[in-house]
Amino acid sequence: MIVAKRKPLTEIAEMLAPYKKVTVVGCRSCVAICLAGGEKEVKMLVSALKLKAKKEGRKQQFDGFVVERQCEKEWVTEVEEKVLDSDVTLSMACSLGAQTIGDMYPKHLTFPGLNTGIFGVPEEQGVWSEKCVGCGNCIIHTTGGICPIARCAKSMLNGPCGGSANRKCEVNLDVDCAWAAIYDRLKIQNRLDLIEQVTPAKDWSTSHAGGRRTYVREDARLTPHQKKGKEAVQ
Amino acid sequence: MVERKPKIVGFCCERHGMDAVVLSARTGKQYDASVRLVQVPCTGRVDGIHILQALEDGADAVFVLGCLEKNCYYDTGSIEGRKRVGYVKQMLSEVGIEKERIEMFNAASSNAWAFPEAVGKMVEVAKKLGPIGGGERQ
Amino acid sequence: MKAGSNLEKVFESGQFAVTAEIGPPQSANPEPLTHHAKMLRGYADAFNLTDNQTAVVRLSSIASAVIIMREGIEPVIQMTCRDRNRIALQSDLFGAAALGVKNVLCLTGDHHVFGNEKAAKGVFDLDSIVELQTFNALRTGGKQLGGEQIKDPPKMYLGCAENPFATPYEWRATRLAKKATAGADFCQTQAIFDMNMFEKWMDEVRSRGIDKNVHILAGVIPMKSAGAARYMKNKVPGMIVPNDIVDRMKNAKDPKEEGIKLCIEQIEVLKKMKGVHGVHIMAVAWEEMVPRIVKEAGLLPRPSTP
Amino acid sequence: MKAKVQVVLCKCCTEMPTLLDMERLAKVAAESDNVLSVLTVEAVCDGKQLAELVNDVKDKELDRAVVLACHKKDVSPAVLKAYRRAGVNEFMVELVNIREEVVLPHQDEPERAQAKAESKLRAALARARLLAPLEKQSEIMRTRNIVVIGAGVSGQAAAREAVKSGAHAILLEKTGKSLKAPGVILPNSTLVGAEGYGGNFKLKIRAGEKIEVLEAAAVVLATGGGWTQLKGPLAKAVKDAMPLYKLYEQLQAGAVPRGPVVIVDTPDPAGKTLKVQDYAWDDTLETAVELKKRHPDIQIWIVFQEMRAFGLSELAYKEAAEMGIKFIRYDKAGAPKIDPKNPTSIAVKDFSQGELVNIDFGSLVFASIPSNPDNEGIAEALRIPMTAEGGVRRGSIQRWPVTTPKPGVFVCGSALFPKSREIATSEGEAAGAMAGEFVKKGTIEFGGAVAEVEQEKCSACLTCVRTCPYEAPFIGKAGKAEIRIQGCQGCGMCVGICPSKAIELHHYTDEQVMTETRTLLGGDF
Repeated sequence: MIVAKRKPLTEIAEMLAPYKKVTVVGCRSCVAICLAGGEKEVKMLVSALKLKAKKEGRKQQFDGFVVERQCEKEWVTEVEEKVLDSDVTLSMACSLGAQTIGDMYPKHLTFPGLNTGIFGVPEEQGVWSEKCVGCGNCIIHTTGGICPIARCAKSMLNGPCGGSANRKCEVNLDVDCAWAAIYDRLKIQNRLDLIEQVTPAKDWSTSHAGGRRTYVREDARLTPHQKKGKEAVQ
Repeated sequence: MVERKPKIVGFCCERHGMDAVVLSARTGKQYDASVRLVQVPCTGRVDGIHILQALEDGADAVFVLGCLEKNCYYDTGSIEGRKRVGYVKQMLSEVGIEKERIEMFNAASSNAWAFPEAVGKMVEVAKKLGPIGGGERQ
Repeated sequence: MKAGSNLEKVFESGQFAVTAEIGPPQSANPEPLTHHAKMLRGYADAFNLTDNQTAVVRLSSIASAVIIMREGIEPVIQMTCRDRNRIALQSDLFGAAALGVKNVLCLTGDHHVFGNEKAAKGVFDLDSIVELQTFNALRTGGKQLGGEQIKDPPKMYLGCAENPFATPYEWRATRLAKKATAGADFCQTQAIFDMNMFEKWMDEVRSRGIDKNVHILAGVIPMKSAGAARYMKNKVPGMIVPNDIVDRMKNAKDPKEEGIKLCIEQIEVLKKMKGVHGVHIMAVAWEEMVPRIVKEAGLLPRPSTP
Repeated sequence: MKAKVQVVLCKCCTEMPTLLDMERLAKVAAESDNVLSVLTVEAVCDGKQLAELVNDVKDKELDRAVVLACHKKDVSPAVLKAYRRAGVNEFMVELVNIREEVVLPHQDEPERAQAKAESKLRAALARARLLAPLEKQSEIMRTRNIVVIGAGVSGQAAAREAVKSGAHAILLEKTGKSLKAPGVILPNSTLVGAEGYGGNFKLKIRAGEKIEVLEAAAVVLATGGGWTQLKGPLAKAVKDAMPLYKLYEQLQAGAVPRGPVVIVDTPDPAGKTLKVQDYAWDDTLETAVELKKRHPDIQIWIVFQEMRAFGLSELAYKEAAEMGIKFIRYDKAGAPKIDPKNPTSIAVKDFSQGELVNIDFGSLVFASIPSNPDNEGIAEALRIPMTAEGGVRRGSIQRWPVTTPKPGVFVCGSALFPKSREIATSEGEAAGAMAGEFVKKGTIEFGGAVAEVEQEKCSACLTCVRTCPYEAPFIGKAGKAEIRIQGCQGCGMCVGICPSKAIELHHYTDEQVMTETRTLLGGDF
């Protein structure tokens, strides 16, 4: 899932300082699950911002709401009034949610309350680690199920580099060396032959390097005939 | 001019926490009358929102009183309570509010001095810091 | 001859090669380079010019190479994948070759978190092995990575680095084999302090015949102090410094002298080791010691310089 | 429906009026919304007065009450029972502790005490208006089986006590030893899995080669110590070194141990120090005395880092010293060492004399008892926590010392940490008796002030599932969290941590807690 974390409140407060009326919108999907932008966080954020305003003697109004999935227009419509009724909307969803609101109401200001970080896995409660970078061309069937692009600091295809000490990454000694892990995994699977040959250069065109990506499922798209109202005309 | 009395709210678990409160009273301990307790079954029930809301509603200081961590009636409840308090402390310091205004205390039910001591500490903090944002002074 | 470099000639003639390292300055001033070039001329067969080593911004390795070539010594340019994508790597290879550089050492590169531009965005489009493969395809068939056929293939002698002391140890010889397959002509190893472990690695390398395809230059570092030994032991990932070496440095009356002595002893051992075709002396910020080490290790005179 | 509240002001005999103005309190109550009746009584714990209150409720058809008296735990059973008879749900009675929270601790500040009492009254009223009746549910225990794991000293004691309550004791003994205990002993058997909750467990038992499912109302863990697991350099150096109980058995069997005998506290003296209570010193001393009595010519040494001889075993210490048993205390720096090449001699630095002592011995005995390695599998099967030392972690002392955090699972003896036979026996008795009492009820009561998930809000993030110590939350068929009500203890940990605010704790809802807080803060200080 998408893992995000709340921006420092100092940064959020600074962003919102010029505005009188702030609507905070959270999301019940990924960011709720990663404890960053669910109803609880929204409520606590609103409360903390109110306290700050009170402390500094400023008149600012904060209201919090939560939608099911902020990255989908239909859900955002539920809070449309609250959004448009404010001077600025603080999105407590991942950047996808913030951009959805922004795209829907282009004249309205929508600011991010979270830093969207990683495609992560909860290793344990409260710990998420990156395991995918969305390169668009998965190869983990050849690397023992471990992604070297996401889990190696240098995204090496022929690792590990010379900095792998005690099976840890030179960049962060708390992080396992992805290639040591790949080696170990393939060894127990008796498939070391997979990495004995040189893995050639990766085709990055399927990743963000190939430009902004759009995935289309033609059979799922509605034809102009199926669309309603203005959309159909377009 | 009458000295302004501090406003303190304590969320107290109904197990060791409340037992310690009762024992302190029964052993004749006296403490500042500025403290108002809200009983919860376990400090693990305390939500950061409760603490923040109490500050919004005018508390100068808020504390949470629970069982000792190794002897919590609900096994791990007071550990949860401590973590919640820690998170709110972090949030408060990010918005420029003194994190000393909130605190977690633990007590055994046989511990008569723990509660008065906690109150003493919180009263000191509340008197030193006063109401958030100045507020109405009496 | 693949590129006809001096280093290549020394290897091909079966002589024990010596290379050393020159760190380009953290400025646009070429003077330190010319100074070192003059000082070291004749004491090694080729000199490595590091490529923003440990991700610290320095004078570019290709420019440095040209500067020392003016002083009549041969460069080995290092080229990392950290700062260049495949376009820049191939373009820089053309550029270097055009300027007369004949040796290139292909590296993935130290991660930028260690350097002085920590906020950088690392490139890592290729890794060192694919870089080798790419350069090899360019020089042998004139074929670019993207498939384009070019007219005048660059002539270049290709090197790689390998660390026998990084985990998983049992994979390290295989990794060198991969580099050999990818096109490496020579290999510089990480600095060796644990001779037993290096010997073990060499056993594996020899048993697989990798030393027949790649000329191995054993890396050595003269240490200035016990602190340096401890630092390398504890702080540099993938470096193993046995306790007895740390102790020896610690107990020495004159640690600098002891460091030089130790380095020379190591070279003596390496000279006799089967499959080791030379040494690479990394006297970081202590380049002035290289002539003495080379001389006292009995490695003089060097075969005639070009 | 509008709340109809009765307010009761208890004078707690004479204590309240000495500090508080009861009339003013009554006035505050009377002037509050929804209050239809205000009564002042001498003592709410007096049955006659309680009856009056209850009649008042009936007469005026009130649906809830706010009672200002003393500590909830002291008054609640009688008061709640009386109200229940009058048709008022027990969760509709708000008990406010004025005695211990206001009167006793603020003796010198009558005015502030009055203000505090008034705001507590107002807050209780605000809370009372938000109360909702809750029904408890019950489930019949399908069996009266109490499964005791381990048929050793503590297990036998547990079985003995358990059957007194009419329960059936079933003892799982991992060895094939013939042992005696009331109830059934299944030899060569152990616990491998468990489903259900206290009162109705379904246990998976491995008996010999077979796996059987056994229903049980309660479980007693009496796994004992890890007798066969002697780890540490001393045990490694001396092949025939033995734990204390072996020496004890030898003595009982009439065998003569090879002298001299050295008893060391632990086989790993230079390692992590065990806590003082982790040694059965009373057994050690008594066994040493017994040995000396039977075989006065055998020299005995007791080598220890710290010793605590409980109660009367202090006498055994004295006796031992008088009989000529030698004691050597060491500290970690001078920990005893044995050269594996010479495994009949131990070297230890005497802490008090500062000398290095070499003792040649015939038998080496260890006083400590390692944790039973079986605990791990059993704790895993029952999903209960363990200590870092490998014992079973016990529940809060308020639930009694022989409980685990899981209701219906009890623990005793060296399964917790090493014990002497005597203490293990009494703990076994306690655990057996508690399990017996638990089973005797015949029904499990649950519900009431427990958690409930509002599924539309749930993101199925598993946070509650991972946090709950009782494994009450689970993801149900709808793909949303649900609370297994039989498991819920009503602590509210899941409620406080739910990122989607999808769980409420009945009787302590956010609204109830925050309204009470707000009302308290709105009053005078």
